[in-house]
Amino acid sequence: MLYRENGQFKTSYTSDLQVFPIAQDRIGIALLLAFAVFAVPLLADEYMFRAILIPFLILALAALGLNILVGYCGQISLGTGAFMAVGAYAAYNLFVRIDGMPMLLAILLGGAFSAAVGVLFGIPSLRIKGLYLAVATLAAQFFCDWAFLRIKWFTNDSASGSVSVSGLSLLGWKIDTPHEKYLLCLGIAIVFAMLAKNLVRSHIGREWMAIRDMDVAAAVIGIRPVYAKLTAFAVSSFIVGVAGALWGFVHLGAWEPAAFSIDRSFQLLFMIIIGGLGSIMGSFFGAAFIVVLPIFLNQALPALGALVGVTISTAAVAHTEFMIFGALIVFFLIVEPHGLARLWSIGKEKLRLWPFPH
Amino acid sequence: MSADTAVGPTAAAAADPAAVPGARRRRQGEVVLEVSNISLRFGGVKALTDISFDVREHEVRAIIGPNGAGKSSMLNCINGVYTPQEGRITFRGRTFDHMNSREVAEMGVARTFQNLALFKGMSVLDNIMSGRNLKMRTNILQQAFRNPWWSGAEREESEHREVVERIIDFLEIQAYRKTPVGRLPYGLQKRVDLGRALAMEPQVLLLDEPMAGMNVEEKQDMSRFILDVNDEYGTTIVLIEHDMGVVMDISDRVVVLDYGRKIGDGTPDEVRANPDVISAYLGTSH
Amino acid sequence: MGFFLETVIGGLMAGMLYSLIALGFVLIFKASGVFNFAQGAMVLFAALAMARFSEWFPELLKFDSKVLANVMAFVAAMALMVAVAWLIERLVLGKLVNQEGITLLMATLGITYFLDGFGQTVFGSDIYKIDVGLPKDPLFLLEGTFQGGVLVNKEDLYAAVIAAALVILLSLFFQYTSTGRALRAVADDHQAAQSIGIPLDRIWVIVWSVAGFVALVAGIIWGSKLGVQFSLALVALKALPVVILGGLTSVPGAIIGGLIIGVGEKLAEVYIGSKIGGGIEIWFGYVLVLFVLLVRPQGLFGEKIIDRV
Amino acid sequence: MQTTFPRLMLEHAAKRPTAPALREKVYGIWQTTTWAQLAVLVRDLACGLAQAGVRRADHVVVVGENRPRLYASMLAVQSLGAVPVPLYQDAAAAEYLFPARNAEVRMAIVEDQEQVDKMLEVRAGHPPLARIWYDNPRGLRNYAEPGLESLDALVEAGRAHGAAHPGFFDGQVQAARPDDVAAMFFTSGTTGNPKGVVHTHRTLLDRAGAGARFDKLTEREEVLAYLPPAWIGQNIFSYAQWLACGYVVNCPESASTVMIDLKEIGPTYYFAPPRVFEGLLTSVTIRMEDAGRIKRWLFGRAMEVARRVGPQIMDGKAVGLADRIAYGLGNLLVYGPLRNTLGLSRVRVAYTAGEAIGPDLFTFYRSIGVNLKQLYGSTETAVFVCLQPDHEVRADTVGVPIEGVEIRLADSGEILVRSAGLLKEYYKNPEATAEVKDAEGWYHTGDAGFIDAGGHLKIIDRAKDVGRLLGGPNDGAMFAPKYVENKLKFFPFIKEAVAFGDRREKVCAFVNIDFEAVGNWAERRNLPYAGYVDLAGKPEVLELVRECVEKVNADLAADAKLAGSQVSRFLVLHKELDADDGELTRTRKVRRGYIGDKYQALLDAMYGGRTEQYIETAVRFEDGRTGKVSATLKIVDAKVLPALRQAA
Repeated sequence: MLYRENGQFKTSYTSDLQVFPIAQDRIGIALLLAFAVFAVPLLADEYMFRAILIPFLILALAALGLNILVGYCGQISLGTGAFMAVGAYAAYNLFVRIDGMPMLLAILLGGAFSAAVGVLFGIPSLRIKGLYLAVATLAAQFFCDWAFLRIKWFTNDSASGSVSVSGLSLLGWKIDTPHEKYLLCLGIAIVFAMLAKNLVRSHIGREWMAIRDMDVAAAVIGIRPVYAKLTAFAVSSFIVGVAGALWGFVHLGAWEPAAFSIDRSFQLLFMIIIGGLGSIMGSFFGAAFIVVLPIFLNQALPALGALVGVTISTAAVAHTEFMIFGALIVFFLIVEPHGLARLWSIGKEKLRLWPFPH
Repeated sequence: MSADTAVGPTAAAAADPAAVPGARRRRQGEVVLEVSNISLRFGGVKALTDISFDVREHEVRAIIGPNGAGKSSMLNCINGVYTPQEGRITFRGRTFDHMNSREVAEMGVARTFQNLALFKGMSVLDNIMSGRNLKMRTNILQQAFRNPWWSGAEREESEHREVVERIIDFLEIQAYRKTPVGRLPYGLQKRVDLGRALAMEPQVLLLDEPMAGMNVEEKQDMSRFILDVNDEYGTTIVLIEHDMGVVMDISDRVVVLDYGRKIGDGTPDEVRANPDVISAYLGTSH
Repeated sequence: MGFFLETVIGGLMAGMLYSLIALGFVLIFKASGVFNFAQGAMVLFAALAMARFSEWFPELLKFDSKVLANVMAFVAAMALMVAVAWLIERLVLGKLVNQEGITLLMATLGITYFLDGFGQTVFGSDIYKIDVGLPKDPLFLLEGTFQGGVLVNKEDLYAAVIAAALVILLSLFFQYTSTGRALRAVADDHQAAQSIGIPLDRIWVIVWSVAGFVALVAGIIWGSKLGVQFSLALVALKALPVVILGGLTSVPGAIIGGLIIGVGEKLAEVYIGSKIGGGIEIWFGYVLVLFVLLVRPQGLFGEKIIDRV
Repeated sequence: MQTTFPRLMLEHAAKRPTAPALREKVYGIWQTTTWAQLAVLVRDLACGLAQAGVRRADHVVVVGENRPRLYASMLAVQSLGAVPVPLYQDAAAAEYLFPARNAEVRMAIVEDQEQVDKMLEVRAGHPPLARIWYDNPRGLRNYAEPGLESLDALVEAGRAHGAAHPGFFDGQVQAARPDDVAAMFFTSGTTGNPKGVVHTHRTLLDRAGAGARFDKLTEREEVLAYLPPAWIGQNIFSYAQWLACGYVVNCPESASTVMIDLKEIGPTYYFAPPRVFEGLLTSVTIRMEDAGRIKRWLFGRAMEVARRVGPQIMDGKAVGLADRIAYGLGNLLVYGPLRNTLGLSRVRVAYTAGEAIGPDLFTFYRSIGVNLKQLYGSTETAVFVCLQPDHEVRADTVGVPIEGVEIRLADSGEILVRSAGLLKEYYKNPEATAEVKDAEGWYHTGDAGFIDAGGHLKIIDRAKDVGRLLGGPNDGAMFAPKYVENKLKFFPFIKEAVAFGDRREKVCAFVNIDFEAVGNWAERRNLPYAGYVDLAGKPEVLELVRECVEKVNADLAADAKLAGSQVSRFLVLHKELDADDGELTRTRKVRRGYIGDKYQALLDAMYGGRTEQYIETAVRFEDGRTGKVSATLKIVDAKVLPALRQAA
């Protein structure tokens, strides 16, 4: 309905290859970003930042990473939490052990370590497929849980086993207020979203999808499964690792291995299922959904209970949350395997064809 | 006359099998691909037994046989999907006792698949683009940081896009460029499959039942495309078909398989005359 | 030496229980190609049901015969598991036929969450006891051979026996009953099975019920051992590597895998773990499996996969 | 206009070298040819042709879709003072033979293999056709025929030749005079051989310029060239006016993508015959039928508003505030998006011509904000005779005579036109030329019509078909069967109509119902029917048709000159008029005379005042079998109104 595409013809491949070939989309995304950068800080309060916006951005980033592996390359992973942990602890150690280590660099290097570990645990994916691989990634999960709990060196021998960082700053810019943290996360999220988008629309991205859709055909046209899968693991775990580091540094500040348990892995998996497998945008949708839903339930359910005169315990809320997530996963897998992102693109198509249905 | 009734090049250029092969045979070169004494087993099951034949440059070489004669297995051996227990494959002088898909692709052998093996999640364009992967040089970083202003990756994309567009034009699927392959009718998906193979600029093109499940016009179009590929790019073509009719029209030499054994080899006429072939084809011949 | 044996035996006991849960996985995978991540949740759910029913029935019906309570609870719990199986087939699997393994796996993840949430909503989320009268007292074997002998927990012994019995039972069921054969047929080829008139949906309900039954037994044993609590669901995670090790499709595989990992992790814990901070049971099985897979991608007893093009 | 096409092209190239002249969607993107590049291409082609032996006044056939290099070829031919002869690309080889011989064609420039094959056939019957060049080499690799070459080769040769003879090209272009022949268009006459209509640079450019000034066209217009270049309409809009104004002509990627390309380009100046607009509208209706209830409701409401106030707003008339708001809303929600999906968002001026266009169809486009207008003209008049000025648009007129046109009505009612744009002659056919162009230079259009009160020309019929009533109340009144039939056919329920009345005292008509439309109508009223014959005989249907007829009568009554042509009696035929039964021409025009004879019985019954008549007719089915259909047809009387205004 909002689209007026007449006259938007492409005279070069570059213009046809744009991420947003349609002018109206470019305007839309620009407005959205402007809103996120300038308007949100004015509107949001501390709680908003801490409880919703920052977790949303970081988890979206992690989901984005996972989506590259699962959604684009079709390699299931139940060990995302582990890779986040690697990122977090690696960054932590670099940050506290090497003095003068810039935070951002530490975080990125954390990602690098995570990428390395990712590749390590990705190696089985060359021999084994699907379900078997899922178990391999679980191995990563449990091993890392254990390692960061039991191997004191990683936690810098802290007695409690929990670690903490402070005094974050970026090129002299001190980052302590939630507002600043939000902007940091936003910036990183946007940059990585762009890089990821570039990858998936370039030939490496096509190789990943080829492996996902039909690996034999992919091999026959000369794609090396080894390379495709391992790069997917590397890129994915890199982003996940960075997200992990941010989660520790920026969101938690002080954390224990439990912060990256298997539940985290599942949570991220759910994000991309609900948000949309194989969609950058979807990762953000999914994250938003799963971050907001519990908060919503925590508000809504007791209120609802109050209406009918039942008091609903927090435990009950937690369990309902479980049930709703479970049900939603199944629902999406059955009804819309491509998640919210697909709904979004369908809606967009409809707007373009408006008033016609198809 | 209005926009919708204009006649594109499609209508006229109906292939004239009678004339063209003659033109081709003149250009036929020496042996490029030689298969000798291939035997393949799955567990106890014998898929292929002691198969030998050769393929000459620029020719259209058909492998025919009833369903289950081991035709597809033969292709799968040639391009490294299966590893035969015995036998050798010689390609341009280099001999292998088993092929590796990547190597085969690098040596310039492309193929299409019997039951479509397209990348369902991608558009027509991306499917064909993926056929260019061997020719793409930029590394991950370059791709991650690609942009319209200063980027090798972007330039590379555009260059290969143009090649791909020529193929799209050649196969007359301009109208479906950005459609997800899944949504295309079967006949068009077959074309995309062919397009993906062509994108590799192959010297040898293996076609696995390119006309299976097509109606008459679709078969005609497909034969035309195959012949055009063979003429325009001089590509050597090895195609599998169980439908004898079409094959005999467009191929120069034919190998006949039955129950994993070779029962005939020669020009279409010779093969037609071959008693074993006739008996093997009784009932199934089209 | 005695200590070593003790460890091994302990391992075998634990292994038997892993096998029991692994069995659930294998059954379902064989019959419906679903890698049932929810097996653990089913164990928890069944155990919860068993535990609470055995409390509720006496209260409701005003009787205090433990045996009766347990029997009734068992029957009720079993019925519940069948219902669950039926619902899963109706609402989930039935709608995901011919989907890829990954999708189905994720679906069972969904089921896991749902069951966990549902179970705790209905039955509560505290720690409950199951007491089916398994003796708790220890038992000393081979006291003659080594001084001090080998300490074995009687409960484990019983459990192991039950598990073993169940395993044998199921193998027989698969071998000799018509349903069992039907199940195998389905496992080998859905279309074919359907074409010879085996009703897939019913088969699946049956399989999931059987899996539910296995889960119930496992739940009772673990429950009476550790008490019924959320952590039970995690026991299933221990069983995953067992399945993979044995090969997704092989019943004996599940058993042998279970024993190998059971023994292996105990030994590792005792002899390696102690040196590197302990608690390595959590991952030992997985890492072991990882290496096995690198050698045999289809696990010890699984069938080889050939790609047809 | 003291200039020629090549000179105009060179002027644009000099003034705006980097401005786009042509765009063609090739390999997925719109590849642009600037005026400078075009000039170079034309120069090379011209030199090549000259070297190949093209001399002044030679005829060179050009056949193919709209392709930049074919346009350039026409320019090249013209630069040499030779004459491009565009032919319809979808015609059969046999149809090329006459033009080729008639114009002594020795060379042809064609698009692709398809056309090459046809030209080779032509050569078999017309050996002088020595040289053939093709634009697209696909599939031609193995062709060994003598004189067959690719355009690339021609360009190469030309470049060399041009280098060898600097100044040759410019010399040739300068040598060309405005009164030299610029192009020849073959019109397929209804009978006999086609006639080659000869136009000079002056005639074409005079009209092109007049048209451009009339609609204030600029070099910023975008045009999509998708109609056959051999048709003068296409030639004027995307060749003559292109060069006159210097705007951009866009060539679609392939026949199958025209709609997509239209949407991408979004032309600002658009021309299409009614058929195309009708097709578009049908697709709109069909696609809307699948829409959800709410959407359909919204669409329906919006279209109501549009029908009510859209045209007025288009015509710049004052409309109530409420309506303005409603329309604005509709424009936001429906018309705007609709124009966008149809590719008409940017249209500033759109024309239709060639045949009468139904009022509903016409007003639909105007009501959704597309400035669709009608024009009157023909190959012989270089199209532009009458155009509808913005704000003065009506469905049943074709506009006012524009700059440089004089119009006179012969006593017969035939329209005579005089302008600087008239054809020079019919090639090698002086008597035909004399028939249509008299001593004072009036061109006899063969159309009957008149200028209405508003000064707009109204076409009513082919002059030869216009008859007179004999006896009865309006003795001697003009009778325009086609006009009446068209008015009837504009009703969706009426598929065909045949009106009689020449040399009779009143007008009677046969009507063919539109089986589908009436069928649906019947179902909505759950009115059961067995088949066509049954449906056609239903009293309800006859009633329905009567309403239509009386609406037409009311319409005709409003017009003094035509009041006499009101239909007083009609019947609904029991079978569909069919070309296979010789009742229609292959182009679906009714053969009134033949039908009159065939259904004599019915005619007699109608004029004999009977109320019904039994008839039995032989029919030929698709599969060639023949059979009989018989029925007793009711003859219905329709109300006839007195003429409103007395004839002036």
